[in-house]
Order: sequence, then structure tokens, then C-alpha cells
Amino acid sequence: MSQSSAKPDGIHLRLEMLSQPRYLSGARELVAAVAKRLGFTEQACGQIALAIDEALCNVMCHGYGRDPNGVIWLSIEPLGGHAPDNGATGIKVVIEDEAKQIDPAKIKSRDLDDVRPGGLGVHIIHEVMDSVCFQKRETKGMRLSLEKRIDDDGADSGGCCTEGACGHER
Amino acid sequence: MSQSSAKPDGIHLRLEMLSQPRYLSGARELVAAVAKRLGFTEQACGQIALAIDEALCNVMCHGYGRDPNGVIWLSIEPLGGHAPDNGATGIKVVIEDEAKQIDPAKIKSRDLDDVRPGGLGVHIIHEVMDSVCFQKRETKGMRLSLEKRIDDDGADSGGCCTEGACGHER
Amino acid sequence: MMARIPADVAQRGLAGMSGEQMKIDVEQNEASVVLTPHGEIDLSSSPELRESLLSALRGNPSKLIVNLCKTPYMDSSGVATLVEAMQKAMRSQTKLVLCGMEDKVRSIFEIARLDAVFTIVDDTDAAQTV
Amino acid sequence: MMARIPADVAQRGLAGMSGEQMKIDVEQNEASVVLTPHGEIDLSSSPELRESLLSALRGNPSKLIVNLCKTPYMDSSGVATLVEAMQKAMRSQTKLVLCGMEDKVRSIFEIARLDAVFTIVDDTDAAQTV
Ligand SMILES: Nc1ncnc2c1ncn2[C@@H]1O[C@H](COP(=O)(O)OP(=O)(O)O)[C@@H](O)[C@H]1O
Ligand SMILES: Nc1ncnc2c1ncn2[C@@H]1O[C@H](COP(=O)(O)OP(=O)(O)O)[C@@H](O)[C@H]1O
Repeated sequence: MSQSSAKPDGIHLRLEMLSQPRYLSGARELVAAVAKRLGFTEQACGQIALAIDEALCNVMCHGYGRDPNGVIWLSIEPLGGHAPDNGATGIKVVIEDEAKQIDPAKIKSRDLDDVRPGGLGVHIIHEVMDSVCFQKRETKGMRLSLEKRIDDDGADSGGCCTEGACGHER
Repeated sequence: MSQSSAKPDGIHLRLEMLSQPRYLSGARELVAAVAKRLGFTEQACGQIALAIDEALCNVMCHGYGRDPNGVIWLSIEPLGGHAPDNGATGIKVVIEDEAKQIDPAKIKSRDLDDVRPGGLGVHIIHEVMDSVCFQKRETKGMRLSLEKRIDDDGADSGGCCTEGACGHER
Repeated sequence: MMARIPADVAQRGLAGMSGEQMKIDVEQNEASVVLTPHGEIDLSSSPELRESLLSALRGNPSKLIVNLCKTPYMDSSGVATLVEAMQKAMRSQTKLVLCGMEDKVRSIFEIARLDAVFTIVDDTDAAQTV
Repeated sequence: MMARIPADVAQRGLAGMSGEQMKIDVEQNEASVVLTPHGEIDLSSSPELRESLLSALRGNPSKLIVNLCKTPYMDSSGVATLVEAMQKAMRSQTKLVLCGMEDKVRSIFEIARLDAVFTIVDDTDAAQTV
């Protein structure tokens, strides 16, 4: 992690963490507290925390195959103006790893009617966030870009893509 | 921030953040949630959150002179065994900045009997944490290393130094 | 910058990384068992909930009540654990009842459309009579 | 990697970065004013508490009650704000009373040894009669 000058790419916070379940609560509390300050309701913050938790669980379990030595990066960007006193219009969270790559089209949850343990995480992420983009990173690992707008009930409201890679980058 | 392989120096989480007060809550919630999982009581987690908040406030206000463009790094390390299932014996948090350097001996709170607004942060940090070390970083900026042991009431119990630089590094 | 764990420790994987924090109260009545987990249920604590559910089911109670009034948070690993327990319970004629859910926890059951699949009631009193 | 803010925006400094989130209820009685801040009081929200305290003190009430029952967290910037208000209140013969403190908030007053300096009571009823 270099400590040199920062590029003006909109990221205001960036967490680097080991792929260990005991750190899930720290990561989701970080995102929830930032979302709260950006203007999300308590309820929306709870849902965002859940989506982040599910995304990180998937990286830990499927990406790193439960290896506790994997590294995960989580970056947070306020949407709609980066000035500290500008009202944000939403939040963008990007989760990156160095784990195995998978075709984004293959990342989907089970049919909800087929009740069995598991298979809910990706569905939850799509329900909560307005935009969900899985991509292979250029070198290795995956990137998941998540966006949610403030004052949006989180219902399906036209994210840039809901299945697979979108190539859409802000 | 490089994403290359990680050095085995004990750090399990590392947050890079802009020096903006609206991100204080995210940083302290991150640390409090990690401390909880490492085995600290709810009350101890609250106190650790407060100490982290005070330290970050000081970097923002005194170090960066309220410039919202400063960068702050906060790293978290479990003490007493880095294996994910080993009971941790405590937590180490290191806060670094690129702000102006100050003689660590000059960093102290006001006399508590002289009641006036402000001048409490450094006192609070010393009360809560078992070890408090202010240092000038090699290049630029300051480094504050904080440690707290589990099952310790946070009372003055012999940190490596309580005033000024100690040169002591784990 | 980040610390890797030695290979021998890492090989034990995540199983050993779970649950050392979660307290689960077990209350054994004549025909029912009430489990009350204390704390957040996520990937790090759900294995412990799973152990506790399986152990309670082994006793073949006619009713197993999971009281979530001390559970401020649950993710899909917790929900998966409860789905597994429900399926096991059905096979052994045990009635599984959830109660005491906070809104935040209820919302994940709604998102997963499992709120109609589970028997969910307000509190342990209601759970005893359902 | 991190985003810097343009110089013209940055020059406004942190003053403009504060408090857009905090809601503070103001209840004006005959001789007393009750302020109830909602939410965490830290460096980002204490300027708004300060505005609200100074504005209440300008009305010269005989008593100013700060009800902290909706304040789950306070750091030393909040404490500093209350110390300033107390000193201003003393000069204008207003009695400043704090009430409704959670243990977590009370502990910072204890650490700062200000629990004996402020008048701290349980709730607004006690604050009205003190
Ligand atoms: N980060 C990831 N890396 C690799 N595969 C993933 C990732 N996230 C999700 N998947 C795939 O998508 C499937 C659905 O994930 P999810 O809905 O979270 O259910 P579950 O994790 O319980 O299987 C997973 O079973 C896995 O095959
Ligand atoms: N990170 C820092 N950089 C520069 N000076 C600092 C830093 N932290 C503390 N100080 C100095 O120590 C003093 C005491 O700090 P503190 O006890 O937190 O009270 P306050 O911040 O209210 O002045 C400050 O006034 C400042 O001069």
C-alpha cells in the first residue's frame, strides 16, 4: 500500500483486509456508518451493510475457497459531488480481490422457490443495490461494483447491469 | 495503494481515508467492531472507539489544519497470535498521516482542573489505551501507535511510554 | 503490508475461525427447547448456531423455538443455517418456530421470500402455543 | 487512489463539512428551554449543537436543559461545546442542566473529570425541578 499522493478518482475511503469472517462486521459497520453520514436512512444503511456482508462472504468462500490469507479491497466513494459539504446523492462501493476468476454470467443465486440452505447472497445484493456489476479484473481476481442512490427504496430501478459484466465505469 | 503481495507484519486491516470529520464514525465503528470480535467487552469497544475518534480528530484539526484533502492511514493488528482462531490478547491500532510534524513531547492535554473548552483528547487517549506512542515518521507526518489489552480496565497499567516518542516497535 | 497466516494454520481453514464469541442460551422444557443466540449471526458465528441447532434436534423435541430477540443482525449464512435446521426438523417431526425478530432481521427473510416458509411469531409465549 | 477536493472547495475548510445530518429538537417552556439532539455528537456534528446552544442562550432562559437521551455517542468536541455553553450560561445567570445520559456518554464526562463540574440529572422531569 503506497502512501504517496492520491489520484482524484473519487474514492474517499479504502479498506484492505484479510479474507477472514471475523472481520466482516468491521467492514460492514464501516460502510453502514459512512452511508449514514452521506444521508441514507437507518434502514437503508442496514440493507447496504447486508449487501456488503454477502459480497464479502462470497469472495471469502467462493473466491478464496475459505483461505484466511486472501486480501480484499473495499473502496467507498460518495456519488454526486465529492466536496465534503455537498449533499451526496448516493454511494459507490467497489470490492476487489486476487482470488480465482469466474465468468460474471455464472454468478447468480438459486431459484427462490427451490428452498434449500444457501444460494441467497447474490439475490440479496441485487435486491438492495441499484447497480451491481461483476467483472474480471485486468490482472487477476474479480471486481464487484455496487451503487445505491439515496431516497430509493432499493427496488429494481435500473442499475447499469444486473447480470454479468457491464464495462460501465464511472 | 499497491495490490501486490502482503508483508507478514501482523496488520490484518488497513484503512486509508480522507481527513474529513464525516468519516470519523466509519473509522471508529470499524475499529470497535473488530475489537468486539477479538474479544473486548462492549464497554471496552466503546472506549476504544472514543480513543480512535480523538486521535483522528487531532490529525484532522492540528495535523492537517482542517484541510479535507489530507490522507490518514489506520491499521489494525490483533495482538497475541495472528492465527484466525487464536484468542487475541489485545489490539494494536496505528494511525499515520502526512501532516506537519510536531515534537511528540509537545503533544499533551491541558490540566484537567483548568476547565475550559477543548484540551481533552490526548488525556482521553491515555486513559483508554494501555500504550500510546507518538512518533515523527521517517519521511513526513506523524505516527501514533496505540495498544490495548483484553481484560484490562484501561487504567494506567504501564504502556511502553505515555509521553513522547518511545522508539518501541513490536 | 498485510499479514499472511502460516500454511499449517491456514489449512485448518475457516472452520476454526468461527464462533468463539457467540453465546447461545438453551432452555429445555418438557417438550420444547428454546435457543436464544446472543449477538450478530454472520459467517463467523453461524457455524456455532448450526452446532447448537443440530444438538437440540438430536434430542427430538416436539418443538424447537429459536428466539431471535438478542440477534441484532443476520446474514444469509444464518438464514441458510435455519433453512437446514427446518428441513432436518421436518424429517423428525419437530416443529421449528422463530420468534422475537427485529425488523432488521425480518427484512432478510422477506428479501429471501422465506417469511412464509418459516413459522414466525412475535415472542416465546406465542411460540409455545402455536 | 484517493480523491482530493478542488482548492476552492477545500479552502472553505471543515466548517462547511459539519452537521448537515443532526436533528436537534427545541422545546421552549416559560422559563426553560430543552434541547434534544438526535444522533452521535462528534467533530462533524458538534458545530451544529454549538449553534443551537448559542441560539438558545441568546434568549436568556433561566434554565437550559440538554437532554442527551437520543445521543448514543459523544466525543471531546461535544464535551468542549458543552463546556463553552456552560461558561456562557454562567455569565448570563442561565442554569445549564444535562440529563438523559447513557452510560457510554457519561463515561467521557468521567474520564474528563467533568461529571462534577456539570449539573447532571436523570431525566427532563428531574432537570425541571433541580
Ligand atoms: N466472488 C465470487 N467468486 C466466485 N464465485 C462466486 C462469487 N460470488 C458468487 N459466486 C457464485 O455464485 C453462486 C451464488 O452465490 P450466492 O447467491 O451468494 O449463494 P451461495 O454463496 O450461498 O452459494 C455461488 O454459489 C458461486 O458459485
Ligand atoms: N496529531 C497532532 N498533530 C499536531 N499536534 C497535535 C496532534 N495531536 C495533538 N496535538 C497537540 O496536542 C494538544 C492537545 O490535544 P488534545 O488533548 O486533543 O486537545 P485539543 O485538540 O482540544 O487541543 C493540541 O492542542 C495540539 O497542540
